[in-house]
Amino acid sequence: MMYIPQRPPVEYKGLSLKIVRLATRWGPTGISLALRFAWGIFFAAVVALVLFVWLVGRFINPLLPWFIRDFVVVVGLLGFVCIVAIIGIWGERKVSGRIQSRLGPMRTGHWHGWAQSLADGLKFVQKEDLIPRDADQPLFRLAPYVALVPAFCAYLALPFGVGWVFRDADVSLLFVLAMLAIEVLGVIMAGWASNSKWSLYGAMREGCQLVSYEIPMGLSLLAAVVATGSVNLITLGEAQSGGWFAWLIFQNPFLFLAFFTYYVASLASCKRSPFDLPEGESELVAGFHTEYSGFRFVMFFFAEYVAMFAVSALATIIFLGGWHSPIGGPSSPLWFVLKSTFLVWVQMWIRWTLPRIRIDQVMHACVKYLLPFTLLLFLGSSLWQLYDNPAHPAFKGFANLLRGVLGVLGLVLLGLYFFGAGYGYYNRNRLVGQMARRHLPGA
Amino acid sequence: MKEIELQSQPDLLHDGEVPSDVRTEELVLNMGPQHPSTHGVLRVILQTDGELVLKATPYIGYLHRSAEKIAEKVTYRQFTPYTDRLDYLAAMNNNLGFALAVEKLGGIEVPPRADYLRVIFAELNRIASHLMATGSYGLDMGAFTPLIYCFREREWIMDLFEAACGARLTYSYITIGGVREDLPEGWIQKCREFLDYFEPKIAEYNNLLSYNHIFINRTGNVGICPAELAVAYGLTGPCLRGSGLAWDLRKATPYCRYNEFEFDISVGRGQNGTLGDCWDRYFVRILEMVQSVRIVRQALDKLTDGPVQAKVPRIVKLPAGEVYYEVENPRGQLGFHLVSDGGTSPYRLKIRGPSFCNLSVLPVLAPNCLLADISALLGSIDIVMGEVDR
Amino acid sequence: MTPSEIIEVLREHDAEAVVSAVADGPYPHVVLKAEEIVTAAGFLKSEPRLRFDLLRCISAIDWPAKNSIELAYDLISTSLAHAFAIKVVLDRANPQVESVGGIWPAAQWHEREAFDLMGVTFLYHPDLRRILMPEDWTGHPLRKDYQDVVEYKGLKFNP
Amino acid sequence: MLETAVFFLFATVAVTAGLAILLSTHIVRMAYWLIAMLISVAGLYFLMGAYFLGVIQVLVYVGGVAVLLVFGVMLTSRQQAPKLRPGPGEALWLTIVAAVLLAGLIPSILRVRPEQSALVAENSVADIGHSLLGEFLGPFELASVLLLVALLGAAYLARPKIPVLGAQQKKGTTAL
Repeated sequence: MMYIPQRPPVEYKGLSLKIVRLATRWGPTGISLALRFAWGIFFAAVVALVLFVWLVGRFINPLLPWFIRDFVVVVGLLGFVCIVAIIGIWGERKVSGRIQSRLGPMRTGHWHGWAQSLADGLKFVQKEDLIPRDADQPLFRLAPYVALVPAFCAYLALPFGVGWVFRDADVSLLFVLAMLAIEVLGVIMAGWASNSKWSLYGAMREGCQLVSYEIPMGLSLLAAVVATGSVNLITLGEAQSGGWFAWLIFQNPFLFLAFFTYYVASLASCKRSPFDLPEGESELVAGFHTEYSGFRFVMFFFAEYVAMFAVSALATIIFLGGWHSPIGGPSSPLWFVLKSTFLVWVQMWIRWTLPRIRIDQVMHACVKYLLPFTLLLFLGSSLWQLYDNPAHPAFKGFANLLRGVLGVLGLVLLGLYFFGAGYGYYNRNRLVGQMARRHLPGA
Repeated sequence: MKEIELQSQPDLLHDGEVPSDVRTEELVLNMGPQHPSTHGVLRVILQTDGELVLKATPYIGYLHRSAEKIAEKVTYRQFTPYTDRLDYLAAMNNNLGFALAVEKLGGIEVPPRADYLRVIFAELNRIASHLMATGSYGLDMGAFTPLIYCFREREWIMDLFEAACGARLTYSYITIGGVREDLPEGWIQKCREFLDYFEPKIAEYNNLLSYNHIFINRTGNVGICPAELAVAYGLTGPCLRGSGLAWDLRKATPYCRYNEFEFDISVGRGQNGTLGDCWDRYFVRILEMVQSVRIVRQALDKLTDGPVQAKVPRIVKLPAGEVYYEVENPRGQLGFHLVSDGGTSPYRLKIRGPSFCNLSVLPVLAPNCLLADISALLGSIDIVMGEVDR
Repeated sequence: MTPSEIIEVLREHDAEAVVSAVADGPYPHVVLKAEEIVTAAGFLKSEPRLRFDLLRCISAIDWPAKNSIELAYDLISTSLAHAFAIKVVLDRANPQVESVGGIWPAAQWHEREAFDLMGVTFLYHPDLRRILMPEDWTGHPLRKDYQDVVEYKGLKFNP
Repeated sequence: MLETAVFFLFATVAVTAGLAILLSTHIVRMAYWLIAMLISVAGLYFLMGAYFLGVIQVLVYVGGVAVLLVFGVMLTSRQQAPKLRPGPGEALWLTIVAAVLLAGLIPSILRVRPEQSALVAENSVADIGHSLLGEFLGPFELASVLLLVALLGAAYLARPKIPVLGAQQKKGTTAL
């Protein structure tokens, strides 16, 4: 017989005994009920949130004192951020499933497993909260908040449309960047406080990667700032009204390239593949969150998706026309959310396609290629502004021609994407192969 | 070799630039036995300076199940299932090696149909094993999708095996004297269907992974193992061929009528780096899958009617004597040193696991790699701990 | 080369070292004197007619009846594609032999395994430790008279 | 009223964090207290309407400098984390230096009249840009030269200390 050392049983007394009894009696029922009606609850919550925000914005707004108004809007934003993370996590799993000729979650909530992340959340809440004995307790507890809260704070200055912003700060672009920069501290704190070497490596990588990539990221954005002369996100967005060809990305070739350098740098700043070295699950076990479990781990997870949407939203506002419709119709926050979601999807697409880069290659790519390149873009964009004015009529014609070409190029790229996606969708039987298809679960 | 020189002169790594009052320390990192990229319960102690690995010492034995001791207690036929569990990703090949060793010592002749079936199953299992290696190597490099694609195809091979012998991982299909059962009806047609489906998929893996720029940068020029080093450390299989040496037991000392088949030995050419780097070792596996498909096609064509089992008694008794027999497994040469004292069970059975020998080169290749290169290196050596620890 | 030719070459080199030779049957091999193993190994590897560069395996075989432990070195040549084996016979009470790790580095792990499971000591081995069993294990499990351990660090095993 | 409350909140955090830096002996904790102090000072800037300054404080000091600081500090050995306690002689010197600095600061603080704080312009970013590249161009360029020197010095200190890296590594790193 094998000898298995026994743990001393946990003794519950007083209030904790009552709680444990209640939880074991009603917990499973509650969870199954919640899951059964999760569909309704979730959508009721979404509808209530939208109604709430609309009502507040339309009618109650002028009647309330400002701090209550602010409180209400912050709660609404928090709800939005949670929905972004929940749908993002579910979407990631569906996207990865489809890319890998799987189906992804299909059961929870009946319709394509839409309630999967809710169920996961419930599971995580119930999990044991483990803190390593030798961890730096206060910092270990604090780290998830330091990671999540700044990512949320970025939304305070992020406009969803004209008037759809919590605070229309003069320096909102810099504010968003600053908040995204604080997030690193949470990760480094987690890595150090865990007192695990793998976590420490994750934190080290995060530190040098993020600090380096902040610079090309900021420089690419500055190229756009030079073109509009403002660091106010609303001004930046409003400068691009009037359809596809008015978007900042098509204004000059430097901005066109700056969009891509920004996107690459933003991948690195969100720790997304191929820059997911801080997590690097095949090298560092799980990197900085190796020792985290339960709800603390969820907070890191949330922070990642919230930041993903934030950087995509920034790219949308600055380069892709923000809340303006590409076809010249009325602008609306829906356009903004749609474009940002598309960019988030591209992030997922990249993640499930590419292998991971090595740390020295990450640094090389930044210091030797991205950084000088974005510096050149910044310089080019500045020079362009110098000549692109009524004083140089000859240049004006050239610039307009180039704008048209870039716009058409963008259209072609988008068209190619949709063509490829459509081709893949309609030929999915042939492409995957009839035999493999029969093997798909649910087929 | 430069690595060995560096290792023996540690003071070279820290020249006088560090001020004397700054005390630097190397970080000792315990990789495994539970680590995602050690492919099982391997434990490697890494001495690192930042991300740079100075020394790697593997510790094995966490999966030691004393297969060699068990062999002395069971009959020859009873040991076949234990061979399944050596390299559990290539159980057919293990069965084949053990069966051939026993047949060599006992002088047992195998009917031709059984020989061809053995080849078909061994090569299909080689494809399955290489698919697993390819996919998990992608995973080691951080690309998740190739793994799922490889599993998608491997599933078909598992289905074919299940149809033939009822098992999906530990087959015990190739037994002493032939194979256990003849093929079920329609199996050959299914197998041909699979081959037709599978061949174009290899191009898909190449597009997705092999020729991916990031992948090449991660694996090319990493963990270079020259042919002399590989031979000296007893590396065999794709690890040896990845170093550019065209050495394949199926050609060198053909068994199971491998001399009747037309196929090429796949070798690394160093086209994406230096000869013998991780990419070469990886790509040899891709090339070998193509060759295996070729062999299976030929074997299906040659398949004759007839019995699939030689007349071997239920309890095999071998004459006193000994034999050393090696076959070309997906991971290298699997050898059985079988000593018989004339009884019904082996007197001594020493198993030479290819992964065991391949792993022994890790301490030589690891120094001066980055931390991430260790998983690239381990993945390209492609060990199965069941075989390392036996 | 055929096994008998290989044996001829070996005898030519050092007739004293060859104790006995088997040229036919399933396992052609020579038995060498244990003291001569390193020189013989060097000869086997460097001799242009032999070129045994790939050490495939080292197997230790326990013979309590003969009061000896045999070590079998299985070799193959990747350039000439011929295989052969050499053997040494050691005293069972105190099995000692020089390591051939300097000639074939592949031998190092095999020798560690033979040390671990059979208790053969390899002289001048750079790193002779147990490899499969825990460092503090007692006994050598593959010996025929090995007694199963009933308890290890508080873990009790079925008899 | 609320503004005063928030001011005192930030001020308390800043002062507490500053004291904690002084009194803490744990080097990593000290770094995090420093970050807390920097963030609350940024909060004070926000409160005063100096958004640009506040944001830059967070972006550069917290997001850049402090991260690098923590990064460096956290690599020190955990068991033998240096216990940072100044000796009596050091303490004396430090007190004198701090006193001199304080003496220099107090008059300039006293010289600020309340109406000057209203000078924070409507469009502060553009104004700061204009004044940096106009009125204060000389000091601005001087500061950038100083930063360049610092950069070169850092590059000199951080140049590769490993003379013979394995050939494989050298080739590998040139990739991408």
